[in-house]
Amino acid sequence: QSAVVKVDGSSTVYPITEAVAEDFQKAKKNAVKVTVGISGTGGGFKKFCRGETDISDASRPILKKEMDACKEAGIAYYELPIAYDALTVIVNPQNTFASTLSVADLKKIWEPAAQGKITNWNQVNPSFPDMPLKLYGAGSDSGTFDYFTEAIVGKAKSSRGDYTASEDDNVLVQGVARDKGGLGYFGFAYYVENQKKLKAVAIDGGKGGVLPSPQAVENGTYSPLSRPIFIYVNAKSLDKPEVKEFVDFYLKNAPKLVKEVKYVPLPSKVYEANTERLTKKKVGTVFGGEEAVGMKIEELVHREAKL
Amino acid sequence: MTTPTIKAEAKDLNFFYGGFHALKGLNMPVYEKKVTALIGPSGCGKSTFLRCFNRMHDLYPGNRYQGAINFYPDQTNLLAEKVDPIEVRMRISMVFQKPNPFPKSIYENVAYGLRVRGEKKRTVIDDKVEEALRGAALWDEVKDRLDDLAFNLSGGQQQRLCIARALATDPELLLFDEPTSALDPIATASIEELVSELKDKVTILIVTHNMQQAARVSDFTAYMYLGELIEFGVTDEIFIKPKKKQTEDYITGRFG
Amino acid sequence: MTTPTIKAEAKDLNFFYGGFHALKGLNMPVYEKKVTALIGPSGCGKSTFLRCFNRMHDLYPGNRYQGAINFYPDQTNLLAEKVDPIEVRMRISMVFQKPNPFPKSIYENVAYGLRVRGEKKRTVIDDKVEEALRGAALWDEVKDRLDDLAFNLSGGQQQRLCIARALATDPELLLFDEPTSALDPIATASIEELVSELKDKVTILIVTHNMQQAARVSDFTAYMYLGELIEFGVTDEIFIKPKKKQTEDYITGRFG
Amino acid sequence: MTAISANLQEIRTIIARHKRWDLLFSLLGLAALMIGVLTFLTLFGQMVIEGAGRLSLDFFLNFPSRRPEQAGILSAWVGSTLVMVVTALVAVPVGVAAGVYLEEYAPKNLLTDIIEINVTNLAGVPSIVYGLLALGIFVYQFGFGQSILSAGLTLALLILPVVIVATREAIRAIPIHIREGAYACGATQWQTVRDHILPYSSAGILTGVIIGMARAIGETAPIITIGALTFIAFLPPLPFTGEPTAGLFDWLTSPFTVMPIQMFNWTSRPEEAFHENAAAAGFVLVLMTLTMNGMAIWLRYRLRKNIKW
Amino acid sequence: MSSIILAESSPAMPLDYVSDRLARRRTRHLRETIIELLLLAAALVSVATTLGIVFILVKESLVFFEHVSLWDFLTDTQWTPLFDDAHFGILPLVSGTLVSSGVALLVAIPLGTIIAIYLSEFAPFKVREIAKPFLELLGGVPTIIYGYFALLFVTPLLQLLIPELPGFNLLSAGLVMGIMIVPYVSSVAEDAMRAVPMSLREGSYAMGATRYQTAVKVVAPAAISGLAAAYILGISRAVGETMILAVAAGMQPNLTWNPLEPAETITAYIVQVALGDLPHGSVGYQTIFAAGLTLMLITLCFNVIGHLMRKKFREVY
Ligand SMILES: Nc1ncnc2c1ncn2[C@@H]1O[C@H](COP(=O)(O)OP(=O)(O)OP(=O)(O)O)[C@@H](O)[C@H]1O
Ligand SMILES: Nc1ncnc2c1ncn2[C@@H]1O[C@H](COP(=O)(O)OP(=O)(O)OP(=O)(O)O)[C@@H](O)[C@H]1O
Ligand SMILES: [Mg+2]
Ligand SMILES: [Mg+2]
Ligand SMILES: O=P([O-])([O-])[O-]
Repeated sequence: QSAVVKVDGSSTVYPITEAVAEDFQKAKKNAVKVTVGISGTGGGFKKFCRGETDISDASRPILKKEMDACKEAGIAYYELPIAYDALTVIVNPQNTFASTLSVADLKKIWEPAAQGKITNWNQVNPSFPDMPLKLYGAGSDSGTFDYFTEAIVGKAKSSRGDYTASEDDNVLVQGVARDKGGLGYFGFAYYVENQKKLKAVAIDGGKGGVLPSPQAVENGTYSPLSRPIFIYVNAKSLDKPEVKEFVDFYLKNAPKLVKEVKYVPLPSKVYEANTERLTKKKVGTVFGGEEAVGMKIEELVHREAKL
Repeated sequence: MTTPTIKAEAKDLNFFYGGFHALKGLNMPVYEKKVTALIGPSGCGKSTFLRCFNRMHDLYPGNRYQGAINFYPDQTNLLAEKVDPIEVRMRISMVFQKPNPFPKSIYENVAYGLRVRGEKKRTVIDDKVEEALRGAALWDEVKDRLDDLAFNLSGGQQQRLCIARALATDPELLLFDEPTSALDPIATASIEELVSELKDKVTILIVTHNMQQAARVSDFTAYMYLGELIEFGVTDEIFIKPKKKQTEDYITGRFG
Repeated sequence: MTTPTIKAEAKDLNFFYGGFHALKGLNMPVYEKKVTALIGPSGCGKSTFLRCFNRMHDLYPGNRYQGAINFYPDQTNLLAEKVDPIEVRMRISMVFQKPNPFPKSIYENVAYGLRVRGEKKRTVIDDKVEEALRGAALWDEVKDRLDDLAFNLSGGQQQRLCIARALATDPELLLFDEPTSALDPIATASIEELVSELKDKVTILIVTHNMQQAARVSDFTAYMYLGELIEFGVTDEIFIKPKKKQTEDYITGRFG
Repeated sequence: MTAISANLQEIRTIIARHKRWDLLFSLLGLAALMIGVLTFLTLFGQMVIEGAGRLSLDFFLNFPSRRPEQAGILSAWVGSTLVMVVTALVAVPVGVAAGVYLEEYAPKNLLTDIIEINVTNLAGVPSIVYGLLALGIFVYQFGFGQSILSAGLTLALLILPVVIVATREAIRAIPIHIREGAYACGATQWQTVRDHILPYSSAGILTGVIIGMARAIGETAPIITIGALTFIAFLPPLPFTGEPTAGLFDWLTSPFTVMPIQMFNWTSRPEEAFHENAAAAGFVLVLMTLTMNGMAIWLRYRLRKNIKW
Repeated sequence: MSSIILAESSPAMPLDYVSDRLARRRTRHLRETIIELLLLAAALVSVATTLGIVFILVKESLVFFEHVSLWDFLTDTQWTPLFDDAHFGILPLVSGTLVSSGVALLVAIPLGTIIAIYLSEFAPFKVREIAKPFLELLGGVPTIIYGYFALLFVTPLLQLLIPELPGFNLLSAGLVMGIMIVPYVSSVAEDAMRAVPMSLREGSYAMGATRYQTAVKVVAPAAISGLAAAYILGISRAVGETMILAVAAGMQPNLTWNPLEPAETITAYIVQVALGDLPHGSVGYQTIFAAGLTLMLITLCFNVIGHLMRKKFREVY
């Protein structure tokens, strides 16, 4: 059997890994095979910590339970952030009043206390018209959900429940595009592709409204809704030449390919730091099994990892 | 024997199952308030002939009638294209070889024909059902269990139920296709008795492969062979001195 | 009439369909190389009795035999628990009321019994098939189309095919259950002729509801009524001067 | 005479009234049929219109790609085909055997009742639950891994109830006198089953198998659960080829993807162009189903031609 | 019997060929037994599958019920197991499942029955032979396609009629699911009605009944056990359907009996979590097993009822 690099995990990260895998296979003239699966960040880690995959795509940092599972199986890993996903809050194009929403506004809409109470736009802000508020968001099992709640409500997994949840962001796109009073959030790429049907909301994180854009994400002004996404590499697998080559290829080509699939590349310093991690064999996660919101990614990569 | 009135009459009747010529130029009367028996060896066309009378053949594709069966007193040709088979069947009832009660209660089985005719009044139906069940000599056995499923009756009772069902709509002609061949001898005897009683009220045409039965119950007998009518006459004469050698051979068992 | 040998003999035979007592203490011989006819009104147990001989009832749950059918010369009790029904059926063939050829070629139908016995040699099978088809008077009609489907034969031919299928395995006893009741008169005549010819070679037990047929083809006749054997004797005597009034009534059609 | 004609008049009005119901119901029946047919045509039409632009030979011969115009379904249709082969090879013998057992052998007892309830009950278990089961059993317990074999087995279990039920119905349609004929020839139970029951019920069994397979080929969730891939740019090894040489059955343990997963992935991508790919893939998938159905109808016709009771 | 002198029965004398056949009896018996066991084993595969499913569901559910009391599970009216403020009331999912299945069956049972009656009693031969396989195609379309069909085609259509209908709702998902199930119902029901003996039909026509009367008053009641089987199959299929609801019904655990609202079904929840980001082994992940077990028990109820009903009707014949 020829060499195979096995990747599985998050659907959010999938397009990037797919692009890398495609180009890598071409570059290697098919001497190395790469497979990429989508079983979600959680499903991906399950396989990863059983040693079934070489690399796990993750849209959130590894969690405590998963760290324990990996530890038990004796699996050490490198945590490599590879791009930003800018969570975008969008409304129907006919909505002319809500061009900017503050984090406080969003919290008022999404916090658990809002359930069944905040059902009209004029409850969010008295200057808004009387129009039913319909909400669309990520499924409560997803990394996007965890991150959004943490960033907006202040506590992970803390959200009202009466909104339309879907794993498939296109479903959310359809919902908001058809619903005059709709509001939703999802990955930046879906907004970019559906700009005609949707309108992005500028987020006021305290320093005035900022619309999502690659620049705003890179320079850190689109806060707190830009989140890093990762790949985790099995340390043992990295000893295999084909995996090593693939990861190197990944880090080298990430900036170009990430942009191509409509995500936002990280500052080049971060990719360098990643490479350094690999050479210095710094395994483990820097997040300690928790979601990290609003932290500067550059700081994070220099933190000492723990296992 | 005084000459009875004609209730129905086959005129140059031919019948085809697709390409198969099953009845060949039949001419035969059916007399009012008499029992006419059709006998003949298996496959000679007795059932085919009988089923022409209520247009049962219309249910299957490819069947073709030729000639006429005139029905009196109104002289309708039962087989005419423009005559609605449903109308024919409302005037002419049939009892089949194997008892075929519907999966309903005893009461509903008998009432079926009335309901089909749009009768809604419970009292009318009640009366008719009782009358028909009495006519079929079944009333005493079932009067306390009219809501029971018909399947819970014995074979002979089921067949009498089917007769009651046929009687309930006051048919002008009653067709029987070997009504006892699926029954045991005791049930057979009771059905035969019933047929003899019924002829005061209704005209009967009965197919049987059992010559003894024909001799016992019928006034007239028709002997058929290979789709043709060989001989028709008063039953006693047919059985005692048939005109045709062929008939005699069959009746005495020398046939073949 | 010289005394024939006994081929099989029912001894105090009782049979139960679950709780229904269908055969009641039957005692009756079947003579070798003779035709024995079973007659009686519908439902009297003729088929039930016949099907005891090849243990057909074993196929359905709840059926129970009592007593014995001894089979000679080896005096096996066909009904004994320890006797394998398949072994019984290998020695005793049966022809059913409705022709039931398999949806296979004519050749394969006749060869089936041999194949079941594990015969593999094509030449042996070829010979046996021809012999059986000749025995069933069908060879000339089908010899050029042995690979045709059996369904393409006429009803009478199909029934002769079933006879050939039964003959192909050289049975010691051949059972017929109303073999002509689904056939037209011409086919019936040819089957009757065949039965008469076969009795030189094989013992035959035949059920018929047609007394004329019994009179024509059988050497011995048994009259059954409601599960009991009323009378058994040489056919001519049974038909000319039966000992029992009941038998006479049935035969002369005065029954009921 | 007058009484009779008056009576006739009455009968005729009644008939006319009742016949209106006949007409009404015919129309209703046709309308109901049309709802089904039109739904199908709309679905199919939408896919054709949206996906037609992507249907080319390349679409069938390309592996997935991040560029919609270059992305194809090669690994998907090969995977689907191979998985279906495994499914059929497992579900047909096991399902038919189970159907034969229940119809021909099973005594009327509690065990039989349990098996019967069980079979119908399985028909209603959501497919994702089969996926969870298969993940535990085939992938890990038996160590088949995330392979074509595991997927085929999973789908086989999924369609087993359909095959069993169809087999039983087909067997029940065989007249009792054929069975009696066989036994009367001295055949054993197994000989009767092998020589008669199975050949004569094959048409009905086939229908069930095809209905089941049509369902299996469109399943996504259980296959994802057991770990089918989404990006895979190589095919399972052909027997006796490649470096090092593959064995006869190596393809069974190969990683794979299937049509509905490919389709599912494309529908959930942000780019509109991928949605066209999804429509085209859906079109091909329905076409594959259609081909199977077509084959079944043809085979059924051939098989039935020889059999009329 | 005087004229017949009963022949002396000859002494027992086993013949050669008889003993030859006897010799083969043992191997034959062995072979038959082995085959029967093999067939039984095949039948038991389905039992094993069920046991496997039940085992997995129960095992994981037990862990789940260590964290959540059965009482809460059955009576709490909120299902937010993955939220910070977790509630584990299965009722919203059950209501979603029942309502969507109800809508589907309101479509599938009448349509399926009408089509079955039409095909078996009214339609000309040709129509029947073409229509049946065509309908069966409906059952072979991947359900994800139906999901988008409901979301992008049926819902906007319905919104023309009911303007206040939300973009995700049980109604349109249920309707489309109903259409998907039609072939399951109509095929089985039609087979059952065609199996009704012709003699019953003849009996009805002979009474002067029209086609409609015969079909509705005689044939359908006679085929009732087959019809029940068809309906049970339809119900099972509806309760177990996943993708249509995951796409079009809104994924919103909402304790409602109103089909115009969005809601989540058990299956939709399971597929969402099974393919999502949750760490395996967490309580959140284990909810899917508890939900799955609930679903299995619901279908089991239907099937046992159906089985008993069929048995009862069968006895009648
Ligand atoms: N549906 C059919 N298609 C073609 N031929 C048929 C059909 N029904 C009957 N026949 C043929 O028509 C002839 C007459 O059949 P019919 O049933 O009328 O006979 P019968 O006298 O009633 O016999 P039996 O005593 O067996 O009932 C037979 O040769 C039979 O094979
Ligand atoms: N499977 C069965 N279960 C219960 N009773 C049965 C069964 N088969 C037949 N019987 C009954 O057993 C009795 C004898 O039936 P059998 O079929 O032997 O009659 P027969 O003399 O062959 O009649 P026919 O001339 O109608 O064929 C009948 O009363 C019948 O109702
Ligand atoms: Mg007849
Ligand atoms: Mg009989
Ligand atoms: O698949 P996820 O991106 O939601 O982990």
